[in-house]
Amino acid sequence: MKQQQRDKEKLLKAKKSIVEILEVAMEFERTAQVFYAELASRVSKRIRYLVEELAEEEQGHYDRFKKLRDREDLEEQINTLITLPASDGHFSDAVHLPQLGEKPDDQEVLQYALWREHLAIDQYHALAESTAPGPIQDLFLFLVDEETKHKKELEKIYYEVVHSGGV
Amino acid sequence: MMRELYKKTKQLFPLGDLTEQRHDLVFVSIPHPFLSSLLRHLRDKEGFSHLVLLTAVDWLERGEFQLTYLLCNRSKAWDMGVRVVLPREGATMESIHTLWPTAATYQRELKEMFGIDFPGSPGVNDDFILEGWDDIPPYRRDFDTLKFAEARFTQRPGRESLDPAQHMAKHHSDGS
Amino acid sequence: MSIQDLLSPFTAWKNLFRDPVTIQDPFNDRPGSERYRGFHKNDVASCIGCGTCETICQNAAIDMVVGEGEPTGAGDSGLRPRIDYGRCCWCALCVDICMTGSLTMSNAYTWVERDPDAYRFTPGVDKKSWDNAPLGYQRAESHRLAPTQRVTMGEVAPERRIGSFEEIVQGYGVEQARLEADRCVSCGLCIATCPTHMSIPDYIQSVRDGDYEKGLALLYETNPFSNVCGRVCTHKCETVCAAGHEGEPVAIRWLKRHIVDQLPVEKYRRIIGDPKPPTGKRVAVIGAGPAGLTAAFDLAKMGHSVVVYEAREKPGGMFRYGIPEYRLPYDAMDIDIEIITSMGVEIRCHNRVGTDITMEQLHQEYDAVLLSIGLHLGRSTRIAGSDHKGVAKAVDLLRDIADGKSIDVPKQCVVIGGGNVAMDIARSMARLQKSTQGEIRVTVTALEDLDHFLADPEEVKECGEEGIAILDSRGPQEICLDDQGQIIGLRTWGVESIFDEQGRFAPRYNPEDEQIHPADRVIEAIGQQSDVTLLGEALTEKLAWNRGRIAVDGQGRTSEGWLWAAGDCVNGPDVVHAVADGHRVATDIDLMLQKKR
Amino acid sequence: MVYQPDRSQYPQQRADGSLDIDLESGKYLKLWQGPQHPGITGNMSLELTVCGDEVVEAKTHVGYLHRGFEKLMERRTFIQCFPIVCRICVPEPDFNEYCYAAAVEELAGIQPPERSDWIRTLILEMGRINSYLMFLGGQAGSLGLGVVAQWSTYVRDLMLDRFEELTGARIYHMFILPGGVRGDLPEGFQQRMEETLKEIERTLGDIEDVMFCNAVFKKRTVGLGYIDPALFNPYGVTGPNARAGGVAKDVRRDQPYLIYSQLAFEPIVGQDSDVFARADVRRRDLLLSIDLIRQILAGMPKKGPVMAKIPNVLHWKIPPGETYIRGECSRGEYGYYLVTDGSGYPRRVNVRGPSYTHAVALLERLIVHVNISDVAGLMVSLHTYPPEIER
Repeated sequence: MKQQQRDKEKLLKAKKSIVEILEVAMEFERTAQVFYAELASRVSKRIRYLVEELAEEEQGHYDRFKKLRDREDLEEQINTLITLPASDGHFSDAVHLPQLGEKPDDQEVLQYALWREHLAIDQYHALAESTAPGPIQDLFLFLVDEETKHKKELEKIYYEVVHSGGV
Repeated sequence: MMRELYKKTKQLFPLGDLTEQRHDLVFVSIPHPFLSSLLRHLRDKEGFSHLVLLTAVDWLERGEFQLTYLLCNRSKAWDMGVRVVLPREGATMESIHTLWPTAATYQRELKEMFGIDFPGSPGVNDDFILEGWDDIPPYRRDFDTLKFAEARFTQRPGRESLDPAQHMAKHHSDGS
Repeated sequence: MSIQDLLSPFTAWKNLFRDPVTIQDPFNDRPGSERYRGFHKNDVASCIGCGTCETICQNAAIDMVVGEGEPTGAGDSGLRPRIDYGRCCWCALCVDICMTGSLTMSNAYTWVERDPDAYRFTPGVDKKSWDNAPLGYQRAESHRLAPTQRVTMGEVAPERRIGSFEEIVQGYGVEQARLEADRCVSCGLCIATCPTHMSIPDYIQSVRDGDYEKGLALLYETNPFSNVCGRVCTHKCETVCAAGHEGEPVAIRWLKRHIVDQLPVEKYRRIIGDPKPPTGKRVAVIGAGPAGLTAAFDLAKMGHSVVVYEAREKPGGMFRYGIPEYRLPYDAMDIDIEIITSMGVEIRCHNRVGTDITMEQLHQEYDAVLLSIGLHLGRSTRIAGSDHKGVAKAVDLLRDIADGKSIDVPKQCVVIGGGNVAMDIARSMARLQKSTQGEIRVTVTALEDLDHFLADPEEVKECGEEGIAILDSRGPQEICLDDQGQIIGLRTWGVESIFDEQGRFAPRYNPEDEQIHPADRVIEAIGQQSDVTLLGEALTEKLAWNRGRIAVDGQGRTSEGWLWAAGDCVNGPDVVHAVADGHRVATDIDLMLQKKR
Repeated sequence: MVYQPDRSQYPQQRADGSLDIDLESGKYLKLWQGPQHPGITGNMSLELTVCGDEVVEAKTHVGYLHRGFEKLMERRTFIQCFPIVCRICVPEPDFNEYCYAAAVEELAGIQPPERSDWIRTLILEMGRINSYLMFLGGQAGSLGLGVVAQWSTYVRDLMLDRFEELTGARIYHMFILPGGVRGDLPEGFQQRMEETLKEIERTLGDIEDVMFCNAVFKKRTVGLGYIDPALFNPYGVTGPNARAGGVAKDVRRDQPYLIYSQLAFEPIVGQDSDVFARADVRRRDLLLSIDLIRQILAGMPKKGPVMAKIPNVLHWKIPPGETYIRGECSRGEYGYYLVTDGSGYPRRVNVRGPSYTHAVALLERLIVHVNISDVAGLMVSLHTYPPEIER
């Protein structure tokens, strides 16, 4: 797992153009989608909805980035879409990367997904900081914002599933 | 005080229990044959010269009428309510118009509104309030004013009301 | 008779040149006084359509009609008073009794209209020129036509109760209950909110009348767990009580308990009546909790033969294993269960489906199967160190206490969680500490801030009274261990905010605000799930699911025609909801069994 | 010159005391005065048998306003009776509210707060003023002196303004709830009341000039409608009708209710027991009420509750019992006899209005030998209100 990440980082740093950055991001989402799709068949049917939703979610992200890449007026577009990224490095239950075994349960899957989003945010954020102001930095910030939104959605699900409050 | 008066009077008349409602108001019961002599005694010997009111209470479920004669001793500022119980069926009571002429008015009303007869009371059979009334005496408990009104009058159209709980049950019915 | 008597009357002439005292209307306005009782105004937004105005009106001038465009929400019937001014006598008793204060009067003096029907309208809905009149009659603060304060419930004082598991709430005496029941205005708005739609105003009336047998019969029409619900119901009814708008809501839950308290259990059966003749149909129920036993009770009354499989030592489910004895004494619960078994329900304890008998066997042996297994598996935060043996889950500990097992009482413990289960375990631990070591050292840390606690406010209040420290807005980070691997505490970060602007869960921590709460034991009470392993893989795969829970239709039937599911395992935790669910599935199972006949 | 009727025309008395009147004889005429007649207060009628100008027999007929209030109340909860009772007496409705409330409070064991007693007393005296003002207009009008009614109606209207700002209504105030009163005095009330009282006093001075110091009024009323004090008890005569005959009986002093024991006053008494004396007693009693209102507003505690805690009125049940509450209204003894049976409804309510005795037995007796033109004046002098007879 760690090795894989390091590879990705390298990949991201190497790319310079906006289109290229997006392609790396797309690749990131695509592999995730494949991972969840494959996981879905393994988990209990009870929590399969969760994994399927995650796969769908990643597909959605992928599609979104792809659409962006295919647009002509890309640079302008990035500038208008961007909002102040809410960067948040912490999770509800101080998530540690779980070892997703053969039969992960819902909490493990969610923690994994949260951790992944967290990683993505950190990465894009670091990249944005190391880039001079301009369209490319804007794009990174945009990606940070997108991933933060994803993470927020996941947090909500996590709270509903795990913190059911109790009777 | 009034309790002493009660004790004193009880030696002369078969009074029932004393109900002390206030320091200046008591109620006693007496079998109806002794009523007029008790009232005369109270009026002439005990200073209860003022007949405040005379009215009836219908105890339908017991089959009885209660007559209440409220007397006042104005110099001592005391009141005594004398209760008499009559069988509801064919209720008749001795008239006290000779003690208080104004009692005739009360007795006339009681005849009309409750159907209690006071033979010999002046004008007792004359209509008082209800000229041309042909139903049962209306202040009896078995006279249903609502039924009377519904039979006699029509409701204004367009009125309908919903019960909040039932209305909600209809709207929130979730199959349970 | 003097000369003066002849002359004196002529002094009247002095008024010849006086100005007239009359007011020329309509050229000169003469507004009604500040308190004038003129035409009604109704603030339809705060009106709840409870109909007390209609009830009190001695002229029958008020009708409750559907208020146009007003949404019908919880605690609002959607009806609004329409007033017939052909009958109204402007006594304003409707204003005085109004439970929300929405109904007032304007000082409008005159109104001329050709159409007599115009004088029948719905204030606030039919707009009138005086709707915003600042003057006009309002109920003075000083007088209320119904008491606004609850009759105080007797409770065992904290110093005394902390030493044992004795029940805290003492219950109303007859006179207290009558006074409290007297406060109900019988509007019935609560019925829709109660999941099992208990006839609340009617049973409260039975308290007023002292007719407890009628009260009990009414309770059993909709709820076979009145001893339990009279103590631990989530009482959503009270949140919509009309009396709660300008005072305290009626203590509906305590009145329910009062009814059952007044009758010896020997009388129950005669009041409830006997079951119908046997139908020969057999139903298996998995889990002897509120939903399962309610369904079992209903089905047994309908004449079906019912067997309840219970994995634990005793029946009761979450009632017994989730709620401590000081809130719900076992005796009270046992009364309800005794009545259920007296209807012919057989409860087989120590019988774990999936181990002692399989689902497939049940399917074969019974005409219908109901799954009502509750939520007995505690969730863990899974923070670092949470797998340490000194970290326990609240539900497991509560079960051990209920089963009378000896508990290794910690010197100092930290509870993670802000729900009722967290309070339950904290208070149970406090009691055990008090009786074993004489000193209470329990800390509760919750992610939520106090305003968003999931626990009932009374629970939180009573926790405080019992000397338990409650720290809100603390996010758990790590279970701290010493060199020997012993727990020394819980490390938390302060939570700056827990929900975002849209009210979604999005915790923001402040790592600067770090604390370590010393403890030799940490108890997690953040949530529960149901243990569905008993289904087996094949059935799990066959069943339709809905976001982690078994999917059921409106009547509680699963995608497998022979299997129903009900209670917390389908709906999430709520006692009275489980009871309602039990009724629902029982009705549906009966319908199916009749068709099968 | 005193009017001397021709006694030879008079009917003979039968053995039972009734008169042997043969209408066929042409000596007698039946005459209906009312129910619509300017000399009758309210809807009531007198069936007069006259011989020439002189009444030889009269019968009081009531029922034109009968709404069966006492019966209606048996079908209404205790709070629902509250808006009804005031309708039993239009010009002075507050006695009904007070007596009913006090009876309910007594049987239900509720103690209204002290300040509400002060406000209740204030209201009762305000109502008494209004009732007397109406009487003065009526008494003068019944003898052709129309201007007094115009003046008294004007100042009565000022008092209605005070009622309106205090209670929220002008005629049927519906302010004295069982348990207390519905509200406190409005700001500045005392000052505005003082202005009103001054205007009433000024007007009363005028009325004294044109009515009481008036040769015609005196000629018509002195000696008319004399009530022998010996008749007071047999005929249940109370209030100003008795006080004008020298009987110093006033419930406010004899059996002080509310806060009357804290006010300084003596019953207003007259001597001659005729129409003039009765009117004069009422005029002076009116002045007393003005004084009492001043005493009340000056002596009233400035702070404190005006309403006691009462049970939920929607299902208010009162234990079985019976009581009688009386008060001194402008016309005499007003009282409520309330019987409860433990249910949420009164078992029986009996309203004792002074007109019940004054307008029937007493009037029928006084009217004999009176000239037709004096009938209205005599009747008004008894100050009767028909609704309290027939309820």
